Amino acid sequence: MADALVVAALLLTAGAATGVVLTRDPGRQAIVLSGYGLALGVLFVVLQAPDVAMSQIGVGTVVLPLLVVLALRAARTAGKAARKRAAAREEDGA
Amino acid sequence: MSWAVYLVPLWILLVGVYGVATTRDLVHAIVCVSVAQSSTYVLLLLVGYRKGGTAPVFSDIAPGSRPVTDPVVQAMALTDIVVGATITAMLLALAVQVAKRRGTLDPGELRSLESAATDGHR
Amino acid sequence: MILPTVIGLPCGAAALLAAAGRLLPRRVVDAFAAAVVLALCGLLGAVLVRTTGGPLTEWPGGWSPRTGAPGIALVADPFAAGLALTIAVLALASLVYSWRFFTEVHAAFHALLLLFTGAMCGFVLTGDLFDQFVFYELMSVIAVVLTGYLPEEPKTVHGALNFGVVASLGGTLTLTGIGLLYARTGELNLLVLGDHVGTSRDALTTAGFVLVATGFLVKAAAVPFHFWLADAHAVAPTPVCVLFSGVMVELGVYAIARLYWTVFAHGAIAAGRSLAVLGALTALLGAVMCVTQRHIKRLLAYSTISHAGLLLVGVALLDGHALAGAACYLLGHAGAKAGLFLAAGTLLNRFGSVDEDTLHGRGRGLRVTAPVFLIGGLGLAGLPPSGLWAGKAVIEHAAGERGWWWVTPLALAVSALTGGAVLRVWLHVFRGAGRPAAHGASDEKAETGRELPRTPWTMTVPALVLAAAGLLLGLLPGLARALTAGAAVFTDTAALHAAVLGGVREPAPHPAATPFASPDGLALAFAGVALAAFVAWTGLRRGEGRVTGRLVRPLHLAHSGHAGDYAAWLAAGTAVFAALQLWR
Amino acid sequence: MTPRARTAVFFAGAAGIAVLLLLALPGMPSFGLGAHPYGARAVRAGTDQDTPNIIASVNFDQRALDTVGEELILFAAALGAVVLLRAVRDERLRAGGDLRHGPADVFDALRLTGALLLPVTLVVGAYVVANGYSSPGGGFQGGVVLASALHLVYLAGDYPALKRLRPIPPFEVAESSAAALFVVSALAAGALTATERGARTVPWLNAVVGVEVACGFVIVLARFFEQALEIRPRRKEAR
Repeated sequence: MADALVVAALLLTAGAATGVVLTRDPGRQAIVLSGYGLALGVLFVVLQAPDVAMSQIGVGTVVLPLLVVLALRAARTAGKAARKRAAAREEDGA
Repeated sequence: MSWAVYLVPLWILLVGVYGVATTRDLVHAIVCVSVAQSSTYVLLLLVGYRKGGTAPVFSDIAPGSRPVTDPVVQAMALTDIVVGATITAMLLALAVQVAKRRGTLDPGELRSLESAATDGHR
Repeated sequence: MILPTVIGLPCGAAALLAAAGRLLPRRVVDAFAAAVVLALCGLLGAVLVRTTGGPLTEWPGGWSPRTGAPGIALVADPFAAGLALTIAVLALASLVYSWRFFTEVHAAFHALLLLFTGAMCGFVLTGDLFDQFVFYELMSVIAVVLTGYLPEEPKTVHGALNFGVVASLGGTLTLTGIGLLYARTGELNLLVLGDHVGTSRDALTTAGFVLVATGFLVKAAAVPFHFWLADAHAVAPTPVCVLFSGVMVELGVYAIARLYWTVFAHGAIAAGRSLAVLGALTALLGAVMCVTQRHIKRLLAYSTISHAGLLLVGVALLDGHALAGAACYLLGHAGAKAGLFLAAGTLLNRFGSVDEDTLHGRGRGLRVTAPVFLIGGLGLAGLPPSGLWAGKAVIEHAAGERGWWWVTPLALAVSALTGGAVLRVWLHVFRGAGRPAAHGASDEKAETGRELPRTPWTMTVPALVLAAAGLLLGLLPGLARALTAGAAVFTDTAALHAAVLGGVREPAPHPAATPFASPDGLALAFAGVALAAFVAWTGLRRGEGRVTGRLVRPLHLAHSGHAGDYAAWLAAGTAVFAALQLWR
Repeated sequence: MTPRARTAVFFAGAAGIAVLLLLALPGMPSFGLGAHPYGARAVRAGTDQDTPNIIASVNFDQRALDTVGEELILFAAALGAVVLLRAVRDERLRAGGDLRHGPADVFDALRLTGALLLPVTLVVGAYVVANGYSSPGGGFQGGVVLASALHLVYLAGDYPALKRLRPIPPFEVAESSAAALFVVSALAAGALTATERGARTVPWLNAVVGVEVACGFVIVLARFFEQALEIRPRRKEAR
């Protein structure tokens, strides 16, 4: 019975990993990454590794997606400012 | 046939590198790098698993009473999770600065900007 | 207790510096960091002297196999101690060089540099495969942060990002290989792994070797994993480039040699051919790209790739004498390349540019930097008595015995093209020879915040000392004997096994010293230098119309700076290396 | 390369890696039945040191050098966040005053649960760090829980409240000194033999790692929050 559980958890993890990669929009990808972190945490519990599961859930499900969302927010606002400045410079130049 | 379980970490590794190779956004590529790195946790813990074994923590069971999974593998996976998180954090910090300086996160556009600038490398 | 101190001293000092850096004035931070690295040099000198009585081994925590418990071994044999000492000396030179600048963030630069030194010493001294991976990742994180140290430059952060992506994927492949080897043997200590791997030549052992070696090849910038190096070097601060090119790239080659001779030395893996093919390709491509560069730091980066390729060929011969030659080659290259990078940094800080065309004839007044470029160029070209010449002679001799006829022409081409490129820069920038170029827009900025009117001694003296050391290495008495003895200890797995696991330390055997100064080697060396001068002269004469034939254009386009390209090349390179390894 | 060429090169490489591993994987021990000599020795050594959580014993006692390396990686990341995400010449930090006050625009139920969960999570994090040597958990896991718990204040309250709760300089000094303390004590513990050390060092090293991981992740997150919410290009001079 335990092996069936392991195989199920493995397939869930492989599916979640493929989902993370195929989600092209980084915003949505952060959410799928959080789901993938949880799937890994479940797999590690099934593989009798509680310490690793706690660390994975703490890091992979909470901290990493938070970092990605914050980086995206900073990148988007900075990107708009950079493009605005570039446009302003072209007008001065033109 | 029971080595087939090791195909899953191989699949996660190749999918991760596929994501980096075909990316159109650097933040997407960085998340794919962390997915590729997570394939090593799965491989290590699959190697350390023992049929019928429990976690190697003897707070409630007497040592030696039950087979346990391999603790060294779990220590390696723990170290690797923190390593993966910190490298992803550094790459995200650099991606923010690239967006700030260049206004775009698409490697294709970045490449045209770069090669125009380094014409000194004719 | 001396080996853990070698790792703990720089890293602990870095942490203290970061904690107190905000309060300390600038002078105290500089002095403290330099004092710590100086103490490290002394410590490593003592370790090197003690290794003559046999390899030093320490098991932190007392967990050695004799007590039947798992633990990590720290092993210092002559080569490891010598390489660690080289790391410390180069770190001292870059700390003295950066005495003046990077004032923006309080003590962060010094803390990172100390941490980088500690990480590299840890990588060299550890005898445990997973511990090597941990220090590999520590080096990668610090190198990425140091490369992106000036984030206001657009190209800096892009180069650092590409470097981080490739280094992280390389680390992932290494750990996958470690997972396979651990599944097969259930051990992590390099020598114990070697016992369990024994002579089994099955696919799992080969896959383990290929994946672990690929991670080290990424660090050693072998083709096609080398794309990150030129991007990182062109943008990294000068003191960081000194450590990158001087020793970090060579650590990859050292790690492969250590992996082969401890784990796969019992004949399990025929690694010679595949490493030789990759090394030769790297040497050739690096040399061709080097001679077609106008950006001086990028030119020096490709020269490092080329010489690292030649080092890989030296290791691929899998022979004690060739290894002694490779060690001498590494030391000579570290001196010459460190001096050249410091000189290039001086140009950047004086004139705000490292573009050869912009600097045409402007370097005449620099009385110290000009000779450094000349000495470095001649060193790279293999002028006797440089370390590169001595090492190359031994490698060619060993290759001749093995019947690898192509090594001598390859070495000649590498020294001619790389030495020629640097001599061309010397003629163009410092002697004002050749036509001044029409344009030369270069948007680099001086690292010291503003262009220095006069170059302080802290920038010129380290460059001169290192370049001169690289050039005069061949004259060092007893160098040949010491390197041969070190190579003998490195390649004698049984003695290392007895020393590390059994605790039986006996002094290294004294085999016949390798012939460094053979007469036919001298004739070849002078031919190489003449060829380098010819390359420099032709490079100048044609000025703009440099040979940008069909061959070179696709090469430049391949170095695209696109992270996706680098990941695709990484996968393709692993497949090629695996195919070479599996094909009997 | 063109995107199509890049994908082609990747698939060639991926096929090569797949073939390499498909040849190798049948040689692996079958799942769950592999021999673990190293693991068995680690269990015996852990029980001799009477540390119930063998993973904590491996991490902080038998293979302490790995954990020293890993702590230095986290310390380097905290330094890297300071270096890479600092406000450079052409940027300025928005003055505290004009930061948006008032709770984040999320519905009240989420804010309420955030406020209720904050103390509970902090206690759980402290528990996980404290009992790391005897039950599953330890310095890393507890530190991560503490670091993410601290940011519930942003959910329940607002960003200025979060900034007041965790001023950055003390956290940076705490993180650096915890890293220095850990390196020194781990290597000093390494100098003692197993019997002299007994089980005293593992809980102590666990606590130091807990402090460092918590402060490290708080610093990294703080720098990212700063970049996302505070740093704006200088409006005056158009670059």
